[in-house]
Amino acid sequence: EEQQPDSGTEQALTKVKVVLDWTPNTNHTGLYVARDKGFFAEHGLDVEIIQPGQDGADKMVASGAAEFGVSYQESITMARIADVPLVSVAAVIQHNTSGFASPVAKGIDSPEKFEGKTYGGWGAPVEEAVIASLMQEKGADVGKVNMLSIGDTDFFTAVQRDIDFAWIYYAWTGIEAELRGEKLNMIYLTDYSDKLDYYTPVLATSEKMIADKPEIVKAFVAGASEGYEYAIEHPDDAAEVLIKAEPDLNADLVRASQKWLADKYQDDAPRWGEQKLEVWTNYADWMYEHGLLEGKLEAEKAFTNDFLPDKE
Amino acid sequence: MDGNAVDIPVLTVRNVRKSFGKGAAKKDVIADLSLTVGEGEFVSIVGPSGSGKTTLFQMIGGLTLPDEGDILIGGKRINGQRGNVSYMPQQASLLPWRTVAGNVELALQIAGASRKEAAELTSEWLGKIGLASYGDAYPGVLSGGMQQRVSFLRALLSPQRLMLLDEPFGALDALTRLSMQRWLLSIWEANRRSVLLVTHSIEEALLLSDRIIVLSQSPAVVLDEFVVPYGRPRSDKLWTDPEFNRYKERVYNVLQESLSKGTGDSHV
Amino acid sequence: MDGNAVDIPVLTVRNVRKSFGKGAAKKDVIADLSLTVGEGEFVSIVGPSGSGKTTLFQMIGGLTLPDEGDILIGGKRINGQRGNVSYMPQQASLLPWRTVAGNVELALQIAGASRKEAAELTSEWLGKIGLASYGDAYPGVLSGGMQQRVSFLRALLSPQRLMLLDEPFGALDALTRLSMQRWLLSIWEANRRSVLLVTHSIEEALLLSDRIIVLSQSPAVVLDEFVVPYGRPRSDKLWTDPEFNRYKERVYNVLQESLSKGTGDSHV
Amino acid sequence: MGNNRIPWRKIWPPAAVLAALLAAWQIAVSAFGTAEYILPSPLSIAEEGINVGPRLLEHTLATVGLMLPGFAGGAAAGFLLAALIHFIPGARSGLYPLLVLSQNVPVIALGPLLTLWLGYGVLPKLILIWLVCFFPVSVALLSGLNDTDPKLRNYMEMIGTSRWTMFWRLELPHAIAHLFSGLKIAASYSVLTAVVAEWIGSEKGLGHFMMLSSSGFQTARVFAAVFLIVILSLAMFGLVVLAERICVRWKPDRKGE
Amino acid sequence: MGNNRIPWRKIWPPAAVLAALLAAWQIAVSAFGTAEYILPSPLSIAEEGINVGPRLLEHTLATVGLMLPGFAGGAAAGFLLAALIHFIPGARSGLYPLLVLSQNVPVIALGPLLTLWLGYGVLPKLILIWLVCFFPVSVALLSGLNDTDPKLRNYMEMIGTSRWTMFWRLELPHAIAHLFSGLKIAASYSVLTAVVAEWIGSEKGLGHFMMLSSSGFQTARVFAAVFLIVILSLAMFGLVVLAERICVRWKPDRKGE
Ligand SMILES: Nc1ncnc2c1ncn2[C@@H]1O[C@H](COP(=O)(O)OP(=O)(O)OP(=O)(O)O)[C@@H](O)[C@H]1O
Ligand SMILES: Nc1ncnc2c1ncn2[C@@H]1O[C@H](COP(=O)(O)OP(=O)(O)OP(=O)(O)O)[C@@H](O)[C@H]1O
Ligand SMILES: [Mg+2]
Ligand SMILES: [Mg+2]
Repeated sequence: EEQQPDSGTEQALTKVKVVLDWTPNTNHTGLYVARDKGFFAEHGLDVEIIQPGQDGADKMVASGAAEFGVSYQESITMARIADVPLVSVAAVIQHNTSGFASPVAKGIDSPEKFEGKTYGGWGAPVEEAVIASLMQEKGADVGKVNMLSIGDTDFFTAVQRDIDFAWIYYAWTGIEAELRGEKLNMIYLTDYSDKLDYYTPVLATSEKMIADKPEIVKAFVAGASEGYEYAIEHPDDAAEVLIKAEPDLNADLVRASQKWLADKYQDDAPRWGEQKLEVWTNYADWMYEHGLLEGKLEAEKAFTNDFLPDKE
Repeated sequence: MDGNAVDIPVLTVRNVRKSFGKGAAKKDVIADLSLTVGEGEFVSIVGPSGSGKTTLFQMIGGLTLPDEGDILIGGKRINGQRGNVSYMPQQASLLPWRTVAGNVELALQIAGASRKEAAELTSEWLGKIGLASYGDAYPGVLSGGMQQRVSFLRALLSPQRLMLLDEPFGALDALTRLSMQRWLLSIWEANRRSVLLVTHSIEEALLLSDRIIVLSQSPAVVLDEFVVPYGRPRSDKLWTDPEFNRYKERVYNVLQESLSKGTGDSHV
Repeated sequence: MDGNAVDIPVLTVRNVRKSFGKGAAKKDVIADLSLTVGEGEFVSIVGPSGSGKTTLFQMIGGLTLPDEGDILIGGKRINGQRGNVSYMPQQASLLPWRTVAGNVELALQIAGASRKEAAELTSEWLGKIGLASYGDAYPGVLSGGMQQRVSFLRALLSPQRLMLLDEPFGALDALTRLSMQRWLLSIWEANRRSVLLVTHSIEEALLLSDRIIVLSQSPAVVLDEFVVPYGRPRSDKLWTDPEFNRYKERVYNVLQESLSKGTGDSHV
Repeated sequence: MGNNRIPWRKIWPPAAVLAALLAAWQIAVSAFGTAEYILPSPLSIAEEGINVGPRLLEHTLATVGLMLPGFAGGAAAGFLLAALIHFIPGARSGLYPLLVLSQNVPVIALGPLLTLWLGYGVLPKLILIWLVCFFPVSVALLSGLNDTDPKLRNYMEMIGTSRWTMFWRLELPHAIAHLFSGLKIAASYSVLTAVVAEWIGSEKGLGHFMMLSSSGFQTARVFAAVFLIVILSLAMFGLVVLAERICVRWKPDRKGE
Repeated sequence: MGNNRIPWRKIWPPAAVLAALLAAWQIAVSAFGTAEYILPSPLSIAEEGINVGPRLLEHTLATVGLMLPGFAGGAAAGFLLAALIHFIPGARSGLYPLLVLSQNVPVIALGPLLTLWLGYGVLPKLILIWLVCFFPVSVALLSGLNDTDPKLRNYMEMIGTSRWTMFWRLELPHAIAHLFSGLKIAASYSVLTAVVAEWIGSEKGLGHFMMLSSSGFQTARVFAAVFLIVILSLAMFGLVVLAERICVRWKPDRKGE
């Protein structure tokens, strides 16, 4: 909406909304680029990016209050089990970049060192299960980890007090630590378990959208894909687009994060956004085994690659 | 008992009974009370404290229903019906957030006057009772006496057929009280509105009224009706008349007698 | 002017001035007032409404400071100092959330009595004034007259050397008023406490007091001091004495005269 | 008075209104075919509530355990502060704005600080509840203390009542109606505040339960918790009303209501 | 009275207290060497605030634009509701619990519903603010309306005052002190509520700014916004106090305060 592309089709654009999963950050850069560089407009869409309430995007997308949303695999899995008809249409980042971080001084460089330490999280069962899985690999006992709920307090505050390690996205919190010159030990989930290499975040829509307006879904995913590809190729420029759109963001952090993330969006996949069935089944099975799901996921229905643009 | 039997009296209270509370706590306050106030008649009620005079007024005003009996105004039964009387209570009851003039105007407007009429009448009369300069003041800065005078004015100017005055001059100093009585007398004798006055002062009752009704201790009944033998217009130096003390003593003795017969709980 | 010149008077008010407001709105309420109350003396103040009697009491009570002059109790200057008097105000001022007995007890406790003393004294005296059965009732259910009687009791039982009574019987009916006056007289004549009484009733002043101080309209000065010629103990039938009306008329005339000389704004 | 009669007369009208609301809700949800995960019907909420009954009870108890000391502490703090401000000359104008200020430091700024100073125990949560509850109590009490009948004050001053006695015997009883209206507000807020406080980090309690249920798309559970919150709130409110009735016996019966 | 003198006498004590607090804060931060990202010093907050001044101003205006109609609408709704409940016999007992209930539906349950029904516009946010602001106004006004001087009521009834006149001329003026104490509470809450409402999805406003700053670890900016929130709140509070002074001219001057 800021720069209407002169090349764009002149007939009326279709208005659609995309709801973010959290405050704007480098996970969303592709969407901002697609909007502000006119990629969406080229596909006949006028996209409004909406920042979410406390409750995220999922329900709004499922109910049709917004057409698209930013979500993540775990959430869509749970949603589908609860009969909420969400479908993932693209993986924003190919591999899980989250992990357990702690100041190096604490010496937590391997999951077995969690023993006797205090973990600060949200109090969700999935956290304990993930920590347990990692520790299992090293034959350590999750029962010896002290679990504390820290709610919304940020990582840096938490480790000042009571907390030894917490779960972060490296692209954001980890990069911030680099910028501050604070050394972190990072234990990535993917390093210890393939099953935990789930997609986070993803772009989602509802089954109804797919059934009723597949062309709009196609247009949206195509635009987003161009946006993220632009971000992959021009991280510096893409960062500026995001900063311009959301001037209140921490600009230094955005630039550094963008640079770190540029080659993580697509990574080893044949094209940006590609999702694999085994990633969906693996994680759902893992969740089910750990009692985190009340049913079995029909993984084929949870995602689709059908709307991704064909690689030329 | 009733001087104006041919005309319909302005107020008729007929065999009224009233008690408060229920069961064991039940307390008869008024036991079979009848009285009338004729057109243009000035009637006073004298009775001991707690004999139910305020309660009687509340029934006439329609605030409480008598347990038995009727209250008629102009021959129409008005048990429990409001707005038929103008009223001056024991305590001034001026709205503290309205100016003196505003208080008077409000009463007139409630009684049906237009804003303009009310304002004119009020400023005219505030002057007449010597409170012109207090028209824009709030009641809070007035002394108790002045407040009561405003309260009186408010009742006087309202157009209803019956005025109820509940111990209206009790808070005035002796001097102002006398001059107010005199003044009320002169106004009243020129207009002859129907008034029912509760007073604790036998002198005041003698000076102002045509008839004095003496109530007993609660449960109240009419002990005596005393027709005041003075003609009209009356002299305001009535109290220097040697007969006056005799009349006063007579009413006093009626009251005194009833008290010694009563339960005596609330009196020495 | 002062009958007890040798003894130190309980209360001395010396050349007191008081005005309210500032600048153009300044209003002189008391202009050079002096008076004394001797040990065991009963002094009444009579004056028109708004003449500053309540203001004077507030200065004696220490609530406001005089602009000039001194107030002495027992020879000690107490300008602005509180707790030296017991007090009965114009309006009953009972705490609505305390029972009748509780109200009286509180006053005694504030004056220094122990809880037990206060309770005993209170229940004893509530009986004496015929309110025994109301001890546990809340003031809200009492008639205005009863409330005022409780308020009087509260002042009477407090131990301070000077009692200030501000129009104490104004809300009582004629009968109770007379019986209360009589009763007060009998108590007082047995105990001789020092009393300063504001009253609007010249009769009351004559009946009760040793001296009557007549105040002018505000700004108030002492117009006259009238030594009441009746001895003690006094008959309560004083008002039937033919001389009584003469004394009454004399005080009345002093007041009347001053009013016609005054600005006359607040009087007809 | 008839102490036995009042409760029924008082309870059925709101109960009727509530029942009507619930019925309307049930019908509306069926009629419009609203999705379960957005707005479940009262019946399915009840069903789900019963299913997870024992766990819900546990969480409820945890919340109550946070709310009660929170409310009590907040009310006490509000009372003390108001009394203090009332007693110290000039404190009113100096401190009143600080009271207002205290209501305006958002949790997002305060949470981390409290955590830093007090750790992750129960204390920072209690402080958050105190911070919310003390305010209406203080404000209401202060305005009540400032509103004493001048006639009564005049009498008490004349007989030389000490500042302290004045407060206990005159000002406070007079302000009691105001105090209770402040307490009612604080009580109404206390439950929800406890729930919000649980969001800043807690392993149990209704707030925690709602958070997890919501992220698990179990909206019926969220609403079951909402029902419990509402019930707790009404209970707290009722307790305050009861306390008021016990404290304020002297008010004459009103007609009408 | 001296209308010109009062403001100064009223303003300096809280200003002094605030200044003292800020000074203590500055010194404490320097003394303990607290990390900037946890608790920045007042000076660095001010500096950062000036740096992002124009944007901060824009956000502030957006919040004010949400807060003012929110407060006004909430207060009006509170007033109307209280009046309604007061007028309709039996409504008090029937509806009062619903008022309490309305304060206890957490945003987590209500937010999605409002968004679903009303979209992402300004309306759901306004409704949240109304919901918070109407409550203290209603409760305070109701308790005021119920507390009229019986002597005055008796007089008005005796002369046959209509229900309506009774309300406007007696009950409402009497309740005005209560009303304003409710308005003060509502005003104190209105700013923060607007900020919280912005958290349920907004592209501008101080709430949005705080959210982004907080997730970007820019604590000084968060606190700059907190300062603005506090200032706005005090301004709102001051406006209500001013309005009270204008409306309640008849109260006699108090000694002391
Ligand atoms: N609402 C009520 N409930 C219970 N008792 C009442 C009520 N109103 C009045 N009483 C009782 O009724 C009696 C008469 O009271 P009322 O006020 O009518 O007396 P009164 O003659 O006006 O007294 P006074 O001359 O002192 O004004 C008193 O004993 C009082 O306690
Ligand atoms: N705080 C005040 N501010 C301004 N004027 C006042 C104040 N207090 C009293 N006055 C004025 O002082 C005058 C005397 O009032 P005061 O109440 O002392 O009279 P009073 O003699 O007690 O009258 P009453 O006999 O009617 O009770 C009145 O004109 C009153 O308006
Ligand atoms: Mg009466
Ligand atoms: Mg006086």
